[in-house]
Amino acid sequence: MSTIIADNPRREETARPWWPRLEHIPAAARPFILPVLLLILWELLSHAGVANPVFFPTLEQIVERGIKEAEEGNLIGNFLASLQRDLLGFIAGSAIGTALGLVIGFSRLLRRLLGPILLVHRQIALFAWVPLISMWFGGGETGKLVFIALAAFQPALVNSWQGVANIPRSYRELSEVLTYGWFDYVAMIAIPGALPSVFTGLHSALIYAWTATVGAELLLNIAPGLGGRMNEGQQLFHMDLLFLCLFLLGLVGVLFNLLAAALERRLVRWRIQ
Amino acid sequence: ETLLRIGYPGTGLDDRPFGYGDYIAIGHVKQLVEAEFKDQPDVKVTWTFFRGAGPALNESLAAGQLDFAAGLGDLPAIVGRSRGLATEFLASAGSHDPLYLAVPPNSSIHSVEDLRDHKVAQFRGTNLQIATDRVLEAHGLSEKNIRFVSLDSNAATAALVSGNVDASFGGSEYLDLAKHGVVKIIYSTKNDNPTLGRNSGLYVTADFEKAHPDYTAKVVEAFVKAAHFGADEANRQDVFEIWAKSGLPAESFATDFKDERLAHRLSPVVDDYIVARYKDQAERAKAYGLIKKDVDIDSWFNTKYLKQALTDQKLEHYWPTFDAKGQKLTDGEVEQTRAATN
Amino acid sequence: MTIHAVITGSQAIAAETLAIDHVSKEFDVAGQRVRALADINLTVAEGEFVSIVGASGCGKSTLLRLILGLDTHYQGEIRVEGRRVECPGLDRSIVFQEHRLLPWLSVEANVAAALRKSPLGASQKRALVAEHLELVGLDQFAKAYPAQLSGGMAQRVAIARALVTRPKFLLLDEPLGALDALTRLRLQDELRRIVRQEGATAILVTHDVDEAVYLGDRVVIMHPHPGRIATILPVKGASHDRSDPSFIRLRDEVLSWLGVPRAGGASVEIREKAAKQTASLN
Amino acid sequence: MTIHAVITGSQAIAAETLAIDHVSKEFDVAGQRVRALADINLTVAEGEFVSIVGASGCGKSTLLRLILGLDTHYQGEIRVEGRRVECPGLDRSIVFQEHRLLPWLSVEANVAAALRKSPLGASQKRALVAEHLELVGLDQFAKAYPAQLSGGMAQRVAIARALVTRPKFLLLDEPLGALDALTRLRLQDELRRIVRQEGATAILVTHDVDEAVYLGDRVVIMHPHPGRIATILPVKGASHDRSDPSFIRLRDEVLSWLGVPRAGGASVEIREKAAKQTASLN
Amino acid sequence: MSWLHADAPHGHIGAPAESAGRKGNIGRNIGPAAGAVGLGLIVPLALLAAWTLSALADWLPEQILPPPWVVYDTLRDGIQDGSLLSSTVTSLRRVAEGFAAGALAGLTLGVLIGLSKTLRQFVDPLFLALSQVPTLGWLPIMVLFVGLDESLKVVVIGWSAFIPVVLNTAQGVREVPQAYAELGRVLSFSPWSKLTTIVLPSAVPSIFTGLREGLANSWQTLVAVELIASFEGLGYLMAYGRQLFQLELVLAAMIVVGAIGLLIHGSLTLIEHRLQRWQSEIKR
Ligand SMILES: Nc1ncnc2c1ncn2[C@@H]1O[C@H](COP(=O)(O)OP(=O)(O)OP(=O)(O)O)[C@@H](O)[C@H]1O
Ligand SMILES: Nc1ncnc2c1ncn2[C@@H]1O[C@H](COP(=O)(O)OP(=O)(O)OP(=O)(O)O)[C@@H](O)[C@H]1O
Ligand SMILES: [Mg+2]
Ligand SMILES: [Mg+2]
Ligand SMILES: O=S(=O)([O-])[O-]
Repeated sequence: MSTIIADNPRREETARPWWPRLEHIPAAARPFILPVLLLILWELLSHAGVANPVFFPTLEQIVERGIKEAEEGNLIGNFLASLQRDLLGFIAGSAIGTALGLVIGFSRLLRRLLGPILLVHRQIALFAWVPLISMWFGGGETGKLVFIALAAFQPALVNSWQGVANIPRSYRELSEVLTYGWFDYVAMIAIPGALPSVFTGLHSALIYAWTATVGAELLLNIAPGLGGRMNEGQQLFHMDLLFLCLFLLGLVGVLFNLLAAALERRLVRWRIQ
Repeated sequence: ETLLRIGYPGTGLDDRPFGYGDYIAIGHVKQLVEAEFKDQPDVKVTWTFFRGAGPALNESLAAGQLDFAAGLGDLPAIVGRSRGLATEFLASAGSHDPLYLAVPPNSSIHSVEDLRDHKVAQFRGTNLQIATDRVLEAHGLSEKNIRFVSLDSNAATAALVSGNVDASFGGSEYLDLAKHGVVKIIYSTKNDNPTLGRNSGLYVTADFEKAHPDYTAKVVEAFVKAAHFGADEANRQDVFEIWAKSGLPAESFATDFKDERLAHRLSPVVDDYIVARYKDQAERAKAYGLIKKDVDIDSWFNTKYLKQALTDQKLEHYWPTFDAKGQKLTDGEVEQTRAATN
Repeated sequence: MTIHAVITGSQAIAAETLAIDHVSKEFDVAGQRVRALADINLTVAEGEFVSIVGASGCGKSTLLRLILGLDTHYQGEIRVEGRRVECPGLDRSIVFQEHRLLPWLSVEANVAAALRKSPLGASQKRALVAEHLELVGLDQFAKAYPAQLSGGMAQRVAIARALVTRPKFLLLDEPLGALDALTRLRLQDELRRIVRQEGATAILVTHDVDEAVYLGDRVVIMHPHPGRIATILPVKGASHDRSDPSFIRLRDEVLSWLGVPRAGGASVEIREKAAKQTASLN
Repeated sequence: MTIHAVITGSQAIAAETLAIDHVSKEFDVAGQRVRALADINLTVAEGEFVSIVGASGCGKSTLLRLILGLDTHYQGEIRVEGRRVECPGLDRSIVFQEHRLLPWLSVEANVAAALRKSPLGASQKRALVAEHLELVGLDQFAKAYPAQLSGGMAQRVAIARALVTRPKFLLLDEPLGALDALTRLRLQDELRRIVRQEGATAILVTHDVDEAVYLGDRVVIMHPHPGRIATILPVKGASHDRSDPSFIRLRDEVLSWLGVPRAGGASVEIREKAAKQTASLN
Repeated sequence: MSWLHADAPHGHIGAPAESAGRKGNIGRNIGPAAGAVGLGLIVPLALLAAWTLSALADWLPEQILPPPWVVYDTLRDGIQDGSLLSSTVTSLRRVAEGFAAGALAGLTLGVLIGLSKTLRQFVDPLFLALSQVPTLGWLPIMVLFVGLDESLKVVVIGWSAFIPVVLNTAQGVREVPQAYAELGRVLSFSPWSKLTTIVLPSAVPSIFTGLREGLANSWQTLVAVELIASFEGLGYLMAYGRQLFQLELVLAAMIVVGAIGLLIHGSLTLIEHRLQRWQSEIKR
């Protein structure tokens, strides 16, 4: 299903627009058109000096800076430090979140006890925890990890909880008919049934943790990491560095997405028709 | 193994882990504390530099992640104490530290009075805050007349340069920029009332002091050595070079200290001036609503280690002392030293 | 192949294996007690195939749930071989209308899931699963996932799962209701063959009168509000040929018990029903 | 009420209103061209009711889509009153198997949606909608949402929607397939009544042979791979009584054209089909 | 108070685009159950009791956890002297502006790329790549580009709302069931009729997921931006409390943030219920 509105071929022929027909550009080229146009525009602007050169480094400058940073190994080191911090926080937060979510999903009592407070907890914007966390755990590594873990915790919790809660009731009946015990139900039905949702949660948690990593590095005390470098870029007006950092941040986001998708496809094979 | 964790409120340019402007930074670069423990391999000294300055350092103190706060400004220290952070004031780490008011070169702001209704960067919660408030007060203004944006020193510099704020109070960071014409300094406390400057101190946590009085003594010894080195006019250029590790050029320190002896600021001595300054700050902090409880200053000061170190190093009369109003009480031996001619 | 043909009356004491004895069941619906079943009496003989037809909501599924032991809050008694039913057991299996295969298990694993609680050894279980997949003609699909099957195939897997434990009782709750008419015709034949082959006692709930007559030894007709047995019609050994006049006659009899006239003109009745529903809606 | 009874042969030129002329249709499936329809020829007379039966995948729905004009890529020609079909038009309506009511519109609004393009005034439209809701016996449910209706009621709304434009052609793609057997029996009668009352020409696709015979003037039997017309059986004025022997005979004939034996023993065939499916699966 | 029940969570918390879809309302119909709220009060009350007890017994130093009554006093004072209120208003205004801008732009782009496969092929890759950069990552560069003022907040908040709105709207529009699209053709609908009668209503759940996520993001981003650079607003209040070691101020601001979050959550749920009456009225 591509276009619902403009699906009448004859209509398109009658109204011939003055702009180049997008349909004539081959599909394979389409994804690259906008980025390439953007880069060309960038080059033109930065070279023509229309934009303030302080704010608009040329692409060559960015590449040069990238090469220099790569040679020094500096940016890579910061990048890896961020990544490590991110993953540690993610693992801790999502593990606790998923476990708690599953347990709450199973237990009606726990659900009722903890549900409201978790709901309220979720309404407190993540970054509002920064002052409290830095006060309780310090602005160092511990504080950052706690913050990242907190970011990963919520989506992992909510989705695994929902995963269990949304297992069709009819499956519970089935398990009764098959004379399953509690353990059988969990192993055969609850866990695999909740898995897709758990994955959704982990995927969000991954994204949230990455955001929180950047936030932690910007808002809590300096430490090796991309956040510090971005600060540096901002304060010294090193736009080339800033753009490099943005690129790395985006790259990780894309990689996480691909990874999560691939993993999900492998582990939840049965969903594919 | 004992960890001896020292925190420093500030960073150099682009967040590099170096301080400037005080003898603590000298002790750090010359590794004087580490030297003190070189026979004790089980004692490890760590340094943490806080971009968020005093307030961030306080957080680490509260979380039990630091033993020494070296160079912590007066206001954050007082705030911490008012909230029950158990610290002891060991020595003064800096006083008479001037404030500069920087504006963009083409700014229409020519005096403190002109700041009214402008957007000004201020690093809230640091010793800049009350110092700034006092400057404003002296010029008939108050915090309410000004739109303050809380930014750390590095961010404030960037914001000023990029025109995001109209003015900024700060320290020697602005001198180099002024030299290059990027900003213009329109006011300094240097020739104003001598009580207007900023102060900072060397603190130890009460827990650490109780558990390790011997180590505490050694740390004080080390920093007194640093102060001794830093106060000596013969080392003037060396001191500036050491501070230049922070990324600020040595010349800007020369400008900062123009017509001023190093010992004027780089003194560990706790004299009437210091005691009076802290008492005054505590009162003002309360008056401005920055703290809610009274802070008892006298019981906070624990100068026995300092006295011991001064005695040990025969420096009891090395630094000059000042009275509560900032007038010199006694001359110090240090005033005999002369800058090396080169 | 006519072990069941001997029992035709509604009360065959000799080989009686399931007895539903004055069973009534009430539900709390929005604070009100609603009678879902009223004084149900039915005995089923070993190997017998009983069809149950009745309008929607007349309590057919509820009755099956009670027989399964999924719900034990009712008046009266349900006995299997003389012993009161207390909880689900592997002697009673069910095929639901919507196959209820676990989508994350392969066909094979779905069938094997029913054997999880069985004391058999792994290899025996494997053999049983394979045997039953063959029985329903799906041995080639052992590794497939439910999502890859057509509706009819999935329903056959569900039947294999219900039979793999070699239950005494096979309860079928509209097992073919979701399938298209042609597939349904085919599966009816399969169902009959399989049930015979396994020698199980079967109770089939259906909406399709042809199906009830075609498969059942007896047809139980239920009426709603409250759910009760209106009558029980014996199919007799007679004709299981859909075109045979005796079959047609029986079917028409069942239909008329259900209030369906022989041809045309149902609209008045529907009008009435619609009007009633309006009342309950607003 | 027998305007349609005059036409019984497969080619009645006089009142011919729909002509399907050597129509073939191919699909690209995974790079391969698959024939869905091969040389279909069929003419339908005004007011006629044609049933189409055939196994799943034999192209019944595809044929209806072509008649509707939803798809114009095919060989051959489809003419409505002599003019080639180019696009959907309000002269042809369809009732889908799954009612396809828009869940966010009330019953009334769903029916009215079909009148969007009609040149009538608002009050006329309202009258038409009310009239057709009454026709299907749902005037009391005008304000209800589809989710509040039973399957049978929803399907009746869909029929009302299809009829409200007073189309010449009513295409019915398994309109009752999703309903339970009893509801289906009732709706068949209604459908017949309504179509007669509106005087539309109807083409009914169904899996249910009884239904095809019961409702149709002619029954078109299709075979798959590729989809083609195997034969066309005239129902004649004969019997629309399901229990009448002539009805049964015709039904059995249709069934045997579809490869369903009179009783039992379909399993061999199913086995074959399953094996074929495996091959296409792996 | 039906939106307060916690028997089933919403799935919208940052659910990645692929899975967001119709998820938002799955669990909502799991009944609120009368006793749920009562039971749910046990834990918060217990926490409050522990907090009070700890303050009374001096278990935790005051700088780690100020006593509840101090927080209460701070809240009360803040309300009385208007400082808390004006901060709240400032923050709400920023969120409203940023979110409105981001959501409007997001809806437009989302509908466009949802409708046109061609457009989608052009825009999607660039958009997806850009959306992978955490919002806060843009902050340093945005500070340089647009300064520290209100426009910074609107831009960053807007951007953070924009992303999920685009993703979910496009998905909702794209995934209009084929069956309904076909119906539109059969009924010879005009493009406008198709859009208003079929496409948009069918995309409503998805759009709502996007709006919900966008609003949550806006709120998150607001706090972050205010923490980093501002001189008013709730985030600023927190930063101020942090700088001056006044945890009670931080906690008071957090309470307000949470309460507003809850309010937003509740009103969105209500609106969604209303807009989808046809779904919630399933009572048979
Ligand atoms: N758990 C329950 N709580 C309340 N009422 C129930 C429950 N289960 C069934 N009922 C009611 O009991 C009556 C019988 O329901 P049941 O599902 O057994 O009918 P049925 O004959 O199987 O209908 P159908 O043919 O539609 O499946 C209905 O009125 C139904 O609403
Ligand atoms: N859009 C399509 N693309 C590719 N193949 C299609 C498409 N639509 C239908 N087909 C194929 O064409 C053949 C006929 O399909 P169609 O839906 O018309 O069958 P049918 O007779 O309606 O079946 P059923 O009874 O299951 O509805 C099938 O093999 C189907 O896979
Ligand atoms: Mg039932
Ligand atoms: Mg079809
Ligand atoms: O310690 S200070 O924050 O005042 O530098």
